Amino acid sequence: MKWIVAIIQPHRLEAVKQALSDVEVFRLTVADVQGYGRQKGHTEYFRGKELHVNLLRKVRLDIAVNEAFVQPTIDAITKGARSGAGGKGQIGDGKIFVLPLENVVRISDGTQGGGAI
Amino acid sequence: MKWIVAIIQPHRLEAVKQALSDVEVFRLTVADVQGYGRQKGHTEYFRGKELHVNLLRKVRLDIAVNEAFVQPTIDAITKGARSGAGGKGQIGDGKIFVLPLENVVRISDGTQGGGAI
Amino acid sequence: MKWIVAIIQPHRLEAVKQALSDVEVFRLTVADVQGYGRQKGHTEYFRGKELHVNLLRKVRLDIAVNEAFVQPTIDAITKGARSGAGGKGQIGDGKIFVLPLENVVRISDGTQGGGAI
Amino acid sequence: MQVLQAFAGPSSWRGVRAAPVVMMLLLMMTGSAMAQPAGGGLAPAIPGVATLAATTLPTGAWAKRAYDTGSTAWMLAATALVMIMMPGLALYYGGIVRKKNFLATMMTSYSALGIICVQWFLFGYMLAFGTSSGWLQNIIGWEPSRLLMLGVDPIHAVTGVPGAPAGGEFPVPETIFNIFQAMFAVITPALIAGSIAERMKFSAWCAFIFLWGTFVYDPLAHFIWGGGWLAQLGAVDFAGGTVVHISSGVSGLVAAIMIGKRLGYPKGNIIQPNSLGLTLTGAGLLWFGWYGFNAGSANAANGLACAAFLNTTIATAMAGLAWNFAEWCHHRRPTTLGIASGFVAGLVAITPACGYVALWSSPIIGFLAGVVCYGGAQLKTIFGYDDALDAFGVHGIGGFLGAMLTGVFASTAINTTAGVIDGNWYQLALQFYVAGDAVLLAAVGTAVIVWVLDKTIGLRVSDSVEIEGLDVGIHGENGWQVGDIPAPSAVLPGNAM
Amino acid sequence: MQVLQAFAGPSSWRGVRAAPVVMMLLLMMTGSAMAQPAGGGLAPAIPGVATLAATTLPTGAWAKRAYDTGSTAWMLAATALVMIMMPGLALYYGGIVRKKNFLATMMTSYSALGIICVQWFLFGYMLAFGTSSGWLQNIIGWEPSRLLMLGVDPIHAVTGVPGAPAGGEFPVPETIFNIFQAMFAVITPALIAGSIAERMKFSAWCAFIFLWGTFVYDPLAHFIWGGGWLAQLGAVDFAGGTVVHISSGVSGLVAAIMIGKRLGYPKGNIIQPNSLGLTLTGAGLLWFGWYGFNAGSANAANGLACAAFLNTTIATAMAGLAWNFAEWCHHRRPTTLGIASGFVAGLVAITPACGYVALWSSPIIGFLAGVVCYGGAQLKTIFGYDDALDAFGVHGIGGFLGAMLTGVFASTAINTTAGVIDGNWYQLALQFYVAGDAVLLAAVGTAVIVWVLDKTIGLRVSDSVEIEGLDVGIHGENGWQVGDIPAPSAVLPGNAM
Amino acid sequence: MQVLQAFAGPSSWRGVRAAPVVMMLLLMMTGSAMAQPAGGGLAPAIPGVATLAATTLPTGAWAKRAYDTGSTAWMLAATALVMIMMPGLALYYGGIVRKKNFLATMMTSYSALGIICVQWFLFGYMLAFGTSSGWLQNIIGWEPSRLLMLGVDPIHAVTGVPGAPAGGEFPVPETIFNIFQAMFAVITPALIAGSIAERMKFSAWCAFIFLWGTFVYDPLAHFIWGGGWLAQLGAVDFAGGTVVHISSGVSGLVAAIMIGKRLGYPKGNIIQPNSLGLTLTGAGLLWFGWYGFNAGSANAANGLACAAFLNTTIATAMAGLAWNFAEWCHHRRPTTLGIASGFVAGLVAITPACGYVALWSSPIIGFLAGVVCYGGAQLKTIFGYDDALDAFGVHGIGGFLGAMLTGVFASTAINTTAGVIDGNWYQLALQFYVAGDAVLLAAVGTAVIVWVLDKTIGLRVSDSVEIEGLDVGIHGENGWQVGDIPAPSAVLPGNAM
Ligand SMILES: Nc1ncnc2c1ncn2[C@@H]1O[C@H](COP(=O)(O)OP(=O)(O)O)[C@@H](O)[C@H]1O
Ligand SMILES: Nc1ncnc2c1ncn2[C@@H]1O[C@H](COP(=O)(O)OP(=O)(O)O)[C@@H](O)[C@H]1O
Ligand SMILES: Nc1ncnc2c1ncn2[C@@H]1O[C@H](COP(=O)(O)OP(=O)(O)O)[C@@H](O)[C@H]1O
Repeated sequence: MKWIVAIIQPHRLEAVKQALSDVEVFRLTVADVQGYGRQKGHTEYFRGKELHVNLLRKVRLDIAVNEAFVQPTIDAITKGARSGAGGKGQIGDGKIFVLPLENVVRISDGTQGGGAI
Repeated sequence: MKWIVAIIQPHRLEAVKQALSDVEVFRLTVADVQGYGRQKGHTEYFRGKELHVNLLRKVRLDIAVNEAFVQPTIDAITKGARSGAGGKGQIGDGKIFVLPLENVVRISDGTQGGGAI
Repeated sequence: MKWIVAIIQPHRLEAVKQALSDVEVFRLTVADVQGYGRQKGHTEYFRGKELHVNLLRKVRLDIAVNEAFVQPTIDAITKGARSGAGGKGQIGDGKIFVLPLENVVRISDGTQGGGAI
Repeated sequence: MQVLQAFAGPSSWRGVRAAPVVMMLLLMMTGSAMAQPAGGGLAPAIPGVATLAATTLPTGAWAKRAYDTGSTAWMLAATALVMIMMPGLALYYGGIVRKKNFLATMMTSYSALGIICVQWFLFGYMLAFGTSSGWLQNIIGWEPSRLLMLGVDPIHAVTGVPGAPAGGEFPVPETIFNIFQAMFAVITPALIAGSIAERMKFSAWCAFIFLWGTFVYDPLAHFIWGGGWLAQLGAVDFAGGTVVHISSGVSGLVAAIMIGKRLGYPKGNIIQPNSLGLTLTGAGLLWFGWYGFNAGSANAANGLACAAFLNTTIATAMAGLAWNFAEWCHHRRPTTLGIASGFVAGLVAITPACGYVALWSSPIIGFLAGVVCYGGAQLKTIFGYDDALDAFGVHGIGGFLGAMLTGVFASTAINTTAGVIDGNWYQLALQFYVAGDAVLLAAVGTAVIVWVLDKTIGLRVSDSVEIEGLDVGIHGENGWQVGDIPAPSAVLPGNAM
Repeated sequence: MQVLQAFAGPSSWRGVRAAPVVMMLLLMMTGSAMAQPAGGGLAPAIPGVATLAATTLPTGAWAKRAYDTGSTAWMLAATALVMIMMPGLALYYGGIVRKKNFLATMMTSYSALGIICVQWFLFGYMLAFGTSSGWLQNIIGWEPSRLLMLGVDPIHAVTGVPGAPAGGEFPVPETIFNIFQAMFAVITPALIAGSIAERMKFSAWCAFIFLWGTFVYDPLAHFIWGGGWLAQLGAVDFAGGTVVHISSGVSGLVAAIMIGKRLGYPKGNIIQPNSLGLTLTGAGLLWFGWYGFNAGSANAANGLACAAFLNTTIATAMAGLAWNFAEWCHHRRPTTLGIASGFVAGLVAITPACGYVALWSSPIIGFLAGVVCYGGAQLKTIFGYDDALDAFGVHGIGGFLGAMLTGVFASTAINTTAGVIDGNWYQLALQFYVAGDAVLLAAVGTAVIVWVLDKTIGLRVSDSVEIEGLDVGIHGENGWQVGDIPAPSAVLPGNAM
Repeated sequence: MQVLQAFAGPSSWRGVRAAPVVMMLLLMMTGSAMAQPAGGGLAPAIPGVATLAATTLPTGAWAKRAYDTGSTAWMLAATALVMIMMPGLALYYGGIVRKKNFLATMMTSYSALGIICVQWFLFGYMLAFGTSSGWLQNIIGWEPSRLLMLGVDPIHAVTGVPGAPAGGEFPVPETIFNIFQAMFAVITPALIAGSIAERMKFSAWCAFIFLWGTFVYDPLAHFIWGGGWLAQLGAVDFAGGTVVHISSGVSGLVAAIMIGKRLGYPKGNIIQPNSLGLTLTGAGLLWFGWYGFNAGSANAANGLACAAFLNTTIATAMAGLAWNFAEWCHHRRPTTLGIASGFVAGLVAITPACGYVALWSSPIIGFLAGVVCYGGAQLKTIFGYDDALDAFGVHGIGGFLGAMLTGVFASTAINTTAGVIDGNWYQLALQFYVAGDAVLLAAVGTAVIVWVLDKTIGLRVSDSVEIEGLDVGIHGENGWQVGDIPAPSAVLPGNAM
């Protein structure tokens, strides 16, 4: 089992969710995060004073999947998260991280392991 | 050492915290998240327009524990997080994920490893 | 590759970011979290009623690094996050957790592995 | 000033001739000694004490008269000011509750605006301020020409409107008096929401305020302001300490006890104001609007309105400081919710007093209000009921305190009523008697209404709605979306799998 | 009361002598049968129907007269009340949009305050309320003494100000009439922002409201309130159902269609009000300020103002309930946005009516407004345009409904115009005719202005700004920072690497 | 209109006979050339220049007179409007600061409401507007009958109140004049909070405003409005450009420098407005309330009030545009905070001018205010002090600018004072002289008070409180809880382990 963390652009969440549904990944956890990366920030102003904002609003997905779903999940996220015209990726579209996952427990009925994902 | 991630119902946080205290797990990190899962969402309305909200408010716990505490921690979370009458679980009560943890460093004094948890 | 999670005091974020820049770690993800730990909380009041608040505001950093950067990253965070006078640590300054990381995919161009970090 | 004629006419009607059941209850409460003078003997016993009754005409003669544009201008503005108290109250209450009940709590005020204004149009105005024939006038207004406002003169001032205490010299059109009073009828039940916040069904709430307005507020307003039997006794209530605050506070207490505590109270994490800044803003709007409430209750742009305005300001300011002082003594933290709560407590306590008491007494009233209501807010912890936002602790206690202090500090230097400081101890007794009657009426009325609703449509939301929050559970809405996670699309199918 | 002289003077100017292109369009729309009486024959045909025109003096004589301090007091307060509608509108609209466009949406109201007040100073007041010589008076004001307010009497009331309908008896200084009307000129284009929210360029918005105020609002205000040709026909619009709400609502519809839908609409996750509590607060401020708008349109602290105040209150309250009722029928959830939207719908519909209709009709008007505007808000889903915040659905539909119902319920018991209930069906036809003209003028005017802007500075923000949000993308600001992550420092270099 | 008698009585008292220390300082500053006419020779030298002094009666005769209900209506409303400026200011300031100091910043305004109203009751009113015998009248009011308001007539208008500039024709009761002025005394120190935000101890703040109100505001108000020595010179300040804005702005600067910069300023991430939308709303409420401030300063519902209202509107609107224009030139982003700041700058600058200057000059004053105050906000970056929310940059600079422009644009077409445009250059010199005196008084007074507080209770919160935030650290409260993590329970033991 793997624990997939994806950092994506907030406005791509819906497309990513759709793409994941297409590969039958329906369960995931979403969080508000902010990221520093290659993407250029923007400038804000306060009564004439400039603030260079490089900490950018992102959405983080945490998805626990069984091995067979790892690649489809990565592909689906990649597909959904690219923000350029014609499905081209752009700087700032984010990253996918794959971590090992040792166990899963479903709280409601206590089921453990792959079946609980 | 393990890194335990639990996604629970927000209103169970207090009971989970209590149950964890009972097994002497006092340190943890909490975050606001939202989740898609089996649980049915609710419907919101905007001037007659329906919005099916399936992304549900959850609380995420991250807990680093030494091996001996893994099972007690899981059991405590399970006990505290079940929302049904008489401690029965219900759909949406969430999940517990166990990841391997390689090292811990306490920033204040630099202590490393199990002792720093 | 490692997945480093650091829980720090919110007001140290800037110094940590600076210290990480100094060791050429520029990319990271930041999130609002709250933590229970050794640190004493504070008391809030509502019309004479006391509330002991022990769930404290913290900032979480998630940083994916290649092996060579693990120790410099930990050292930089430690240096930046200590809040006492003269770089002394104080209770509540937080912790650093190191998890194994198996793969990274950069969404924009599909690059995988260490090069994508 | 087009003052065509002063209020005049035979006020031959004196004694309380009828004795309905509710009066018997009231008499039981106060005992025969007190009831005796109330029956007719008291007022003449105090020379120089003109009462509300003196300016009312229970004979039902409504005659047109010219109005004064200055007073009309002020009453137009004052009525708008009272209206803004509802959005103010919504913010004040809404900011204190948990995020998940933010909108539902605000909705209690907004729905009161909708429901009670319509009820007022239908028959509320008639019940409170209509005239009735004979003994019925003691109890309630019953005058078909005020039903559906069909006979309300849309343009002119009229004589014969009971309850326009200072309207004699500079009168205003009936329509603006009408709507000014409508806003009082709205805010009173809206205040009760503070006691039952975060757990009452919206349908039950709507039914409750409709019934409560009809069976508690309208009669009480008629008793005291509309030429009813309490007005005959000589008790004074300038802007509604008894009619508005005692009645709503006590009703809140009864309703809170009957509906039960919020899940987890008092042990759970119930107290999490989502936005105290909005609560402070709401308190600010309340203070602002309260000028219309208090100074507008002079019903004219006259010197009395100005005195009421000054008294309101000083008492309110002092009460905010006093609350902060009390909590500083208690736990060394002067809170922002504290100063806001103190302001509201001061406004409540000065409400009945502002048009009667000497200027120098307003900071004393304010100080007592701040300290006593701070104590009032601790009662629920001691006695274990869940008056969620302290409607009883602040409005009930503060209103009672204000009614008493009016009896103490009323001064003939400012109005026609003498209080204890002028040597008239009877006034204090009267104030106590009338306040007690209001307590009784509010408590009994509320208990009956709540009991009926409990047996019919039910009072409380389900546990799951209470846990999820009333905003989503009842109204299908979400109060705050200030994070960056986009809300899910309305159209994506299958997400719930 | 210093009423020196009633409005008097020869109203010899009757027919509409000029026939500019726009009038031909208008005539085409209504057909010759309707146009006939409009040309001059209708007004005399209805005895007892005094019209707006009767109180205007197109002859350009401005003479000083003493003012009434009561009316002046009310108009000072009323103008301040209308001003607070802009912050109210900003909250109302700002709370509904997505977090990322919160400030930009509020900015549409605040920029209208800035731009239109200055335009009004420069020439807007002259265009709308200046007098012109001869036939030009039908179309527009052209009176150099009102340019840059150079000839405006700073202190006195003056005769000869067209469009002070009830000002005869208790007049006010010209300056306050002037600024009262300025606020109307401000809020009307600000309402349009609801239709084009979340996607229009700020520069285009600024240019749009300046041009729209000049070429649509000022002429329309002149036609109906400033002694222009529509005023001659006898149609009535107490506080701006046609001038303000039909014009803004229809213009919003046209602009929304021309500018196109928001990215992702209607499938995407577009609907995420960031703070409905602020929207409710905005609605409360709108109601509050609307008292100045409606009761202030009596231009005096008179009985008519009080009647308008009462009608406004009852209709608004009922409309909130009606909207909740409609959605309860539809999907069983009485929402808080629903009651707020209903309140606004009621305010819109009662606006033209409040000074003309019998008191008993106000809840009927309110009920219809709530239900019909709820339906109006569904139209965009049916027809597929993106009227983001329902400026057309509520203001356009509600304004039209109100104009019609004014024709139905106008009663000589309250003012000089008879409606259908008084047996005068012509009034309804007239109301329809004038409303239709306003629709046409607004639609054509908006279409031309939007088209020009599209070809010159461009209408829409870039896709990337729309995705990022207009707050950061246009204004370089961020609406909410209520989390705990500290904003990055302005000085750290190299973070962007 | 019940005008019984015009202000009359011997104004025999002319020269400034006393020469206390502070006056010597003032004379040093301005030089003897300027001081000469100030001593008595100037006023007669300019024909047609009636001054504030002319309408004041330093003889201490308070006689009852009838009041005008229209003016009373307006002053009731105006006073309420000024009161709402405090919640407005709280939002305006509170929205700009970091989330962790949101409530503490709002608290600076609310505590001023509490503390200064009480101080005003105790002796503030007497100090500012009481009369004194002989030369003391130049310096301060000292009239025991105004102590504790014991001798204030609760109902009637009275002659002999110094500083009711336009009250002659349509007077109002003393009580409402009293409270109207109280609100000015409240807002002035509250403005200073902008300079010392996010770091001052609450106890020190409370002591500061009490002392500052007593030793700086009350004397200054007496000098200029209460019949004191500056009033004798003929300088004019309609609604408080000098008394309110110069004094608070300069005091803010001095206090900011003495208290030192916020931790991390200017390099750290200090600038993170938690809710600019609330700041915009606060600016809207300020504008709204400022109508009471400016138009209310006519002390009557007269034409002058209306002219002041118009001038206020146009100048404010233009100043918002001008600020946006300035920042557009600077960095191509018209911000929402910018338009709001510009509005406030315009309001500040038009404050002293609005009742004196020709209508056409108001947009010029507004434009200059917007541009100059934008520049003023840059000064702190250049000179390196930490005027956190630009109280000096906007109020100090804007107030000074307004005082000067009043001297330039004052026109006898609107009031009795001639300015440069009427050929009277002396007026400008006078304005400069008086503004300079106010600068000096405010600077010295603030420096002394701040120094004393620093040596006694201390000025600044500890570093750890500053880092944690003042909301939790001082008030034990949390401003925003709009996330979903439930707050911890008050009862769970042992969590902190
Ligand atoms: N090494 C990393 N560790 C943690 N988060 C990262 C890392 N690299 C990127 N991220 C996250 O991914 C986001 C996008 O990265 P960025 O470099 O801007 O674009 P791209 O993914 O196209 O290279 C960042 O804002 C940050 O939140
Ligand atoms: N595979 C998964 N990966 C990440 N988060 C998950 C996963 N499965 C469940 N979750 C989280 O757990 C929450 C509860 O899951 P849900 O399926 O609704 O109930 P249950 O846990 O009873 O099956 C979800 O809302 C989601 O946040
Ligand atoms: N075992 C743990 N698992 C998860 N989070 C932890 C753990 N221990 C500490 N934390 C996080 O680190 C924060 C700081 O810890 P604390 O014990 O207060 O200080 P210190 O790090 O100096 O021991 C906590 O608030 C919590 O968020």
